[in-house]
Amino acid sequence: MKIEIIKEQFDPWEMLVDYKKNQLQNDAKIGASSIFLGTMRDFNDDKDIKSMELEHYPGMTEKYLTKLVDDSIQKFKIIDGLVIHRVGLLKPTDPIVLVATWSEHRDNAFNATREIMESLKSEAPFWKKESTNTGFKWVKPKGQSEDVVDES
Amino acid sequence: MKIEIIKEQFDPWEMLVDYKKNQLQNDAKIGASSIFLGTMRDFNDDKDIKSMELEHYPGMTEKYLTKLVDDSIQKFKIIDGLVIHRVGLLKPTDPIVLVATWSEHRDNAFNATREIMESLKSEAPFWKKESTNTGFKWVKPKGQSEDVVDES
Amino acid sequence: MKIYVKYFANIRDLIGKDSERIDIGKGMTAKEIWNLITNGSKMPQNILVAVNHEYVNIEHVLKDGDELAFFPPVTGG
Amino acid sequence: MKIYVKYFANIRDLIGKDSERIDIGKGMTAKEIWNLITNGSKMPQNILVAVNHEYVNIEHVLKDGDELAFFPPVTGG
Repeated sequence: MKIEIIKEQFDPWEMLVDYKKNQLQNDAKIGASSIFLGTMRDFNDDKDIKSMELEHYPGMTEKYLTKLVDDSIQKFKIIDGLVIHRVGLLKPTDPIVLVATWSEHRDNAFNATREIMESLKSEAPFWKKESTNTGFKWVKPKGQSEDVVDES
Repeated sequence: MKIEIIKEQFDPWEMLVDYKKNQLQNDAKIGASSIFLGTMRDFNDDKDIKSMELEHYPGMTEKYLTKLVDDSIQKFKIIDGLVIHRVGLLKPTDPIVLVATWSEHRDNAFNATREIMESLKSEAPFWKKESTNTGFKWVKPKGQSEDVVDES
Repeated sequence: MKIYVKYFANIRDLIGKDSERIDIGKGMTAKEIWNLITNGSKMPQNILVAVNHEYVNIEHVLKDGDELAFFPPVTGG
Repeated sequence: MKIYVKYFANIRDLIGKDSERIDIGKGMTAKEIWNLITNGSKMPQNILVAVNHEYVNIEHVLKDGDELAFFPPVTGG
């Protein structure tokens, strides 16, 4: 298993090849690899995005992702899993997140990669701030209304 | 879009990088890439597999896969899709099939790659013949009973 | 009327050749052609039939010059 | 009793700093600490709270030496 929060631009395929070659055991037991790559788009909600700042909560983010992949290995009976997530200043087309899982049969890897991505999107402590022509703006999750509303 | 039936061992990551670099348009519109890689295991139904012969129906296989990816582009509103499938003599750990789809949002690419794999497994004309210690044997689909039963 | 017939995987092993050109009567179905080729031997369960690279059912009627194929359930991927 | 408090993203902008060490009374909840820090200003909707790197709800009671964090809904991936 590998979890990495990375400050510099990364090459997802190089990292996959490197991990598979140097760390992944039981190669000939693997029948299925399911990989998801999230990359930065140059638009969002019809605005042009120039760049993006990605922040995380050092310590908590790594802990959350480690538990997430650990739980997936148990739940989906996958052989191994990997998550690489970028932080810092990003430009369009930059890789943001790489998730890979390996299993004997395809159903397990497909389901594990999907659930890791869904959990990561909804719970892993990362925050995006986009830079557009009109300035900086914190990204809101999909379907979320404006903040600063009293809930007390 | 790219469909390729390939007779020699292939490097899936090299082919992905090459396709993305040279043929994939609208890079900065892509937010999600969903990739599946099927590789040859050294066991199946508790038997040790030495090697495997993969046969296809030249002409029909390519036509089937082209329509499958074309239909997925429409149905899932993905930006592009690619399928590479190996034929010939394979050894354990060899890549068998690479499926990649690209889309703006993750749901589309996840669903498209999954459906392409499921359709490919159930309908694309490929056949596997395994070589074990006890000789050659045509692989049966999962849950399939013995053949040569009268259905007339 | 002539058609071209192809066999794959264990169906090829069963028939003993990978393809042949045969003469058929007008209006013959894929199933009738199977019986003609095999002298009426049992059709393997779940056999798949394609004409001109498209799946068809065993009652499909062949036309002159068609390419007919018989093969077992697929196992790629 | 002392705890360490961290703020992220737009919550950091709102508070005007990224972290601080504060004195709290025994038995105080995360929500009471928010009120203490902000002089009773409204808690942003959907605010998330973590103690020692685990999610907790706003009624969670803090202990001496805890690391408390306030942040908005996450947007990674």
